[in-house]
Amino acid sequence: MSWRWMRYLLASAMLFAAGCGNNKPAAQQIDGQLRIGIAFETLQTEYWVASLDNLRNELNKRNAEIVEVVADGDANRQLEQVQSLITRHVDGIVLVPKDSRTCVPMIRAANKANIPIVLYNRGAATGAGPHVVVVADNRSITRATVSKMVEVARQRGRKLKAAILIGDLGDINAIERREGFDEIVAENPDVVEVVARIPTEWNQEKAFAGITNALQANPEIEFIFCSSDFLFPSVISALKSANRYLPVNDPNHVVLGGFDGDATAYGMLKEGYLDADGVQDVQFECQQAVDALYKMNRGETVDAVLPDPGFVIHQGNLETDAERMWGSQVGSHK
Amino acid sequence: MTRKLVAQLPFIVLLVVAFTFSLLTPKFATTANAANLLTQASSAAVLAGGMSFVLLASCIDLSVGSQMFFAAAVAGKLLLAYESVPLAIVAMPLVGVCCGAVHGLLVTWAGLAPFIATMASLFVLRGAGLWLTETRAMNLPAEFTGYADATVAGFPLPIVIACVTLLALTYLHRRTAFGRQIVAIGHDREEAYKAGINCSRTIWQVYLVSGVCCAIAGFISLTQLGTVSPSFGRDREFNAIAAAVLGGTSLSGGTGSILPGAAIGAILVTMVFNGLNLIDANPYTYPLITGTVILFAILCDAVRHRHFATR
Amino acid sequence: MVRTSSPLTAPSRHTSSHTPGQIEQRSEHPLLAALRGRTGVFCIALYLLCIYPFCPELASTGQVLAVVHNAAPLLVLALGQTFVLLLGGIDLSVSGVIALVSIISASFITRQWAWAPAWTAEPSLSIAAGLLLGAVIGAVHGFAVSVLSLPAFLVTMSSMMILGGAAVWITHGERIGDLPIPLLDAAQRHYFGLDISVWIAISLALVALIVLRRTLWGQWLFAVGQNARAAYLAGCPVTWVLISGFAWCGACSALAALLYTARMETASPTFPGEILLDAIGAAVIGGTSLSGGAASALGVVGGTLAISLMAQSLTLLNLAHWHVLMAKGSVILLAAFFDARRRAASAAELRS
Amino acid sequence: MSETLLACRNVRKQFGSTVVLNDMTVSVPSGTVLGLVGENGAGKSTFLNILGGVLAPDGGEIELQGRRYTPANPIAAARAGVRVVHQELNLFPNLTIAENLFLDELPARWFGIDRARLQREATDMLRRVGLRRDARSLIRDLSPGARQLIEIGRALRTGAKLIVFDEPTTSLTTPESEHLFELIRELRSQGASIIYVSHNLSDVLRLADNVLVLRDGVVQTLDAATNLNESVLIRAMVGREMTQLFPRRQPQPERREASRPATLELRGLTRRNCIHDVSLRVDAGEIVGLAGLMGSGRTELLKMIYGLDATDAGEVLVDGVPYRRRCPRGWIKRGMAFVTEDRRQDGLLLDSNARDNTLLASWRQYSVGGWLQRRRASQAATQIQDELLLRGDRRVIVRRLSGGNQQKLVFAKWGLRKPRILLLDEPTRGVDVGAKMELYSTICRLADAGTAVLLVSSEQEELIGLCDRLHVMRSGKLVAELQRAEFSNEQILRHALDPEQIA
Repeated sequence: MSWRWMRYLLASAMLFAAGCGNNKPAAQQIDGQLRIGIAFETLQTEYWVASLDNLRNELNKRNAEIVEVVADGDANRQLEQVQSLITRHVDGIVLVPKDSRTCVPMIRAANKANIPIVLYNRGAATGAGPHVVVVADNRSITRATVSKMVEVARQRGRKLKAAILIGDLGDINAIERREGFDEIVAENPDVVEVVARIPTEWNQEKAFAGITNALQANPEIEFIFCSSDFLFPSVISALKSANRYLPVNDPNHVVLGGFDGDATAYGMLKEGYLDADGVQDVQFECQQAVDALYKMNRGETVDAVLPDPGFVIHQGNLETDAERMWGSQVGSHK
Repeated sequence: MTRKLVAQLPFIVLLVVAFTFSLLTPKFATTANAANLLTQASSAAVLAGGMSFVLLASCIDLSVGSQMFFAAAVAGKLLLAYESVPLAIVAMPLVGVCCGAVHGLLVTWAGLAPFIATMASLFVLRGAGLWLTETRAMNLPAEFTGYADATVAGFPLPIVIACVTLLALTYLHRRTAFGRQIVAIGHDREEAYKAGINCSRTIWQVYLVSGVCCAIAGFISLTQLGTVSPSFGRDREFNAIAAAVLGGTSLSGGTGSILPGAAIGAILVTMVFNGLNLIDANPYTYPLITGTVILFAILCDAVRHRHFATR
Repeated sequence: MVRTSSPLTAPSRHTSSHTPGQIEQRSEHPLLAALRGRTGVFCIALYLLCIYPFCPELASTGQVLAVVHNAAPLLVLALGQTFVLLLGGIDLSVSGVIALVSIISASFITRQWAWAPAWTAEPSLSIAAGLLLGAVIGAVHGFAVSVLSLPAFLVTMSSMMILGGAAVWITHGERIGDLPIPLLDAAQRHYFGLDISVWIAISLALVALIVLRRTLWGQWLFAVGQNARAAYLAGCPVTWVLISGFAWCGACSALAALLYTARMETASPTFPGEILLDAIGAAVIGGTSLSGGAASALGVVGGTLAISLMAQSLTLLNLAHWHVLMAKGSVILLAAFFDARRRAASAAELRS
Repeated sequence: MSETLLACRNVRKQFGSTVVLNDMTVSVPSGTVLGLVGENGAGKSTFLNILGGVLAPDGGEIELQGRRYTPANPIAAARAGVRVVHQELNLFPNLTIAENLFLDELPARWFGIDRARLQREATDMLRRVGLRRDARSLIRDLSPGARQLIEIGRALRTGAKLIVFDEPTTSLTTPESEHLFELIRELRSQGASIIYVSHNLSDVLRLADNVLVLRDGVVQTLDAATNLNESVLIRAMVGREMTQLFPRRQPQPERREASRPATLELRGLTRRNCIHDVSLRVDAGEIVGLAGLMGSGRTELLKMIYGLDATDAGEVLVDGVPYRRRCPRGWIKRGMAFVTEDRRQDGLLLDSNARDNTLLASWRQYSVGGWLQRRRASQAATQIQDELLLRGDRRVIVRRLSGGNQQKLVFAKWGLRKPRILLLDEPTRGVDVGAKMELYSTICRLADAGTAVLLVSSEQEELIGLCDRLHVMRSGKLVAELQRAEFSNEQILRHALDPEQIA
């Protein structure tokens, strides 16, 4: 019996001794250079990849030391990762939370360690304590995009059947985009009638099965809004197998609309298949986030919400606004 | 007489489910929906066929979903790096064979329980796939995704691939010594050893077959989806087991069939979702229904097994 | 799966017919065998030594506290899984039970449902209801395994799907977040520098230690786990023992659900399946045999710390989530390999 | 023509400390039939397993056609031409007859099976064996007799030099048996050698050229069949002086009046085609023996009493009170104990130490409200273990103890509960002589203390030495009851074998 107890004591004693003896973070700190932690929920879509790249550029400009962690959709792991960032004494955190509620304890922990925290692209629920949010106004961008789509639909002169691919209902942005879509559709009952609402939970396979069956159930769908461009590949292959993926000027072209403004959308726009796409100005948002962090670090006050108006790109303003669209720079995938 | 009835049970259940759905919604019983259903069911059928093979030898392979994902990740990387579609198409079965070989070694040489080995490799292969794709969705070029809509002699390519694979599996099962020895091993591994069968080598080959089936199913799904997303192939193993068991393959090995059985099982599982979708059932009930279908499959296998104890 | 599918029939054919590996605290072993019994925790201590130079930050008190903090709910899960592994079965339904229990308890507490009975408003009763629900689900698993003699991993696999599906269906995928603040503060209070969840986990480990060593139930768990037929012939209530073992695992999953919910201040209807990997890995590294009959509560505590330490150190090395996934999977394969080798060795003695 | 095919020189085999085959020397010329007879446990099945490659001998060597013959496993033995037809069949029900016959060497065509050739070969094999069934029908639809013939067919495949038949006629009808004898004579004329093991002495005498009688692992007699007859065989099989002394039993006073209810009474126990209307009674302090051959239903009877197998009719009474819902926990409460035949599988926790095995059946007595009184339990365990003279290290796991000590632990487990009724199934199988004596004294001590003992054993002198009364069982029926005065080996064996055999 004694041998086993002795070994446990040995192991734990060694662990604690090392722990107490060494409290100072090992990496020395070049004065003025900040260590910034970036906590992303997922890199599943091109939008997130582009955001991460832009954040890195902004931080490299200020030669900050970057610590990146990705939670791959697990809120509990993200909480553990944020706590480990805090214990590594970072000077600021850019957080892309899985959803508006699970980030509340993270924000509270950051505030307790008085580390400035900026939420990127997704806001937090009420009562989370002081933090800054850089977020695109999903509702207004969606309203602008869908009204552009309605304009195109109105030229058909008949009522079109519409379908919407909804994102993960736990994600504030997905809900705001759905509400934006519903508001515009409600305002133009004569032009558009929603016949299919397809929940995708940001999962490609569910999107593909949903849209294929929806086209199967009512083949006369001619108006599809995608809550995120990353779902477009599934929509394209579904339309192709029903051979209804037709250019804009074709009489029975299916009116398509998206959100994010990634490279796929840019490609579709250029080839003339996509009618309108709500774009989140990634460079602008990243710059805002990093500036906010540095200001807070210097003790200046920053207002709580930094909105990104974003803009709608469509066949009309394609040539003029193309460069402002981040999807055009990045290319489909390196 | 009851033995015949039970043998035909999968087919009867299929007809009953088809009938109820066609009552519920006229859109169901159309030829277009039938074609759409079969195309969707093709990748599930190939997986169910591979799973039946493994179940016949009274083993299990929980990592089929992750094998699909890993193979798809490798193909995606090759496609984007070398832009050559044939290379990617050839690479997938190779990856399947390698995964199958490793699983076979774990179960035979290392002596691990099949479900522990394949459950652990479920996560390892998912991790490996994520490593390859760095959890980023990879959009595949048009020539690759074109295969989804290609047709061979009028039939959609996925259905043709599925039929060819299932025919080959049935031939292996019924017409070759390898197939007959698997049935013997599935019945009783000790007795098969005494009868002079090299059990380890045969079971190792079974996992190779399962690996290849995963690669083929991965190819079919990949062409349909057009992109390698991090959640590709997730939870496909549950549907495969349900399809195989609903098709009449027993969980304790030795009995079961690939062509009529697994195919019917796969179509049945896919039909349930296709039908639900058409009647606009609340989409959040799908995982609940999958679980119930699997439980129903396990229960009817237990009843069938105990009622017709083959010994 | 339980070696004897049902006490009445001979041990079920397709599981290995040899009885399992050693019990290290059940019998005094010569030094070497005791060492072999503890391979798991021993090689993790080795791992600790060689990882230290690469990430010295690991040794700061903050990180150590983080490791212990993260390990708490996992320890509760591992202790539940240990009892089921001890019986020769396995419980894959962990992520389903966590999702459903957290959703239902949270819905009761935040009065989501009008029809909920009045007493559910009282948080402590809702928490008790959640634990009871977990125990009942576990008991159903035990019933299916013992009386219906279904394979344990298939029963729990399909119940994972059903329970997870039910959770998603109940809330339509949405999370329940507005938990009462006083309750959350209570759940996150620190005693002597450690979170309340850590104390809960430690006390559960003590309970498990006492049950396995000092109680009649513990003896029966070991007997049924080693040789259910001999236990049945000797008068052990095998069916009741199996049902209670699975019920304990269900209740532990429910307790872990409540801890996670309190920690994240949100009840989420989906829970990643990888938690199963950690729970089984912790139990197996802690010396629990995969074929039943061998387990030690202290070992599981060591195993859980090992898994949490590994995950933390890999994150500190800026390795991505997929490396952690592959590392955990390989650790389980390694531990299962050791277990299979030990069983093969003792089986060889059986045949000689 | 008759050069020796198989030559065994002082083959020896022992399990732990018990010698099962001791210095066995025999040579089988090719083209002859060797009859092999002996009691249960005389070492017959061990010898067959050594020939069949399942076990390896501990001493001596075997030569097949002049070359050393050491098969590593059954496959190697079959390839060397030694084919063993086991009693329990080794067939796969959901495969066809043809596939079962040639499972390990299915004829190949490109990479499929050459169905035509397989069908041809299977059909002529079925004709040889005398089974008129289509080679494509599945095994599961066949009768036990037909399955036995197919098992024999598997052994007759090409290249069979030595064929060993182990009790082949148990499930065959008389015409099928006759056809088998024809087949064996035909094989003998083709130069193959046969070893024929059976309890049916008249068949052995009709078939065999010479007969070997095995007792306690030693070759008792080896002689041509012509100058042997059944009574000589029986005497050779059993005739040995009472070497083992049995503890003195106080003479049982004739106090067993029919009026007082027996401690254990069976009334008309029946189970379809297994046990037919068995009735017997066992009084306190009495040891009743159950003799009979392997497969006569003795173990099944004990299982039915203990509630492990279902019963179709009849009841079991304790002190005159019937106990319907028979399950082990219920019986243990009523003071019954059951020492099973296979202690490793049913009786012991092989990975626990001696103390846990001893206390396995009585933890409830040593716990208060679920809390174990470990000290009191350990003392009781150590005390009973000393009582039973348990040797060896008590801390090490039971797997590493000798057969004798393991059986003592099983007795200690039940002894701790002070049972009123004790069912024993082959209590001293695989136990060394020393431990046997100690177990016998334990059984007698328990009986003298008032326990009703029902003893099933295949060792005749054990039954004769220990029992007050003896029932002989044959194919599920009690065929004879012998009092202590009438006990004799021949008498028991005569009743155990088929009456018509013994003229």
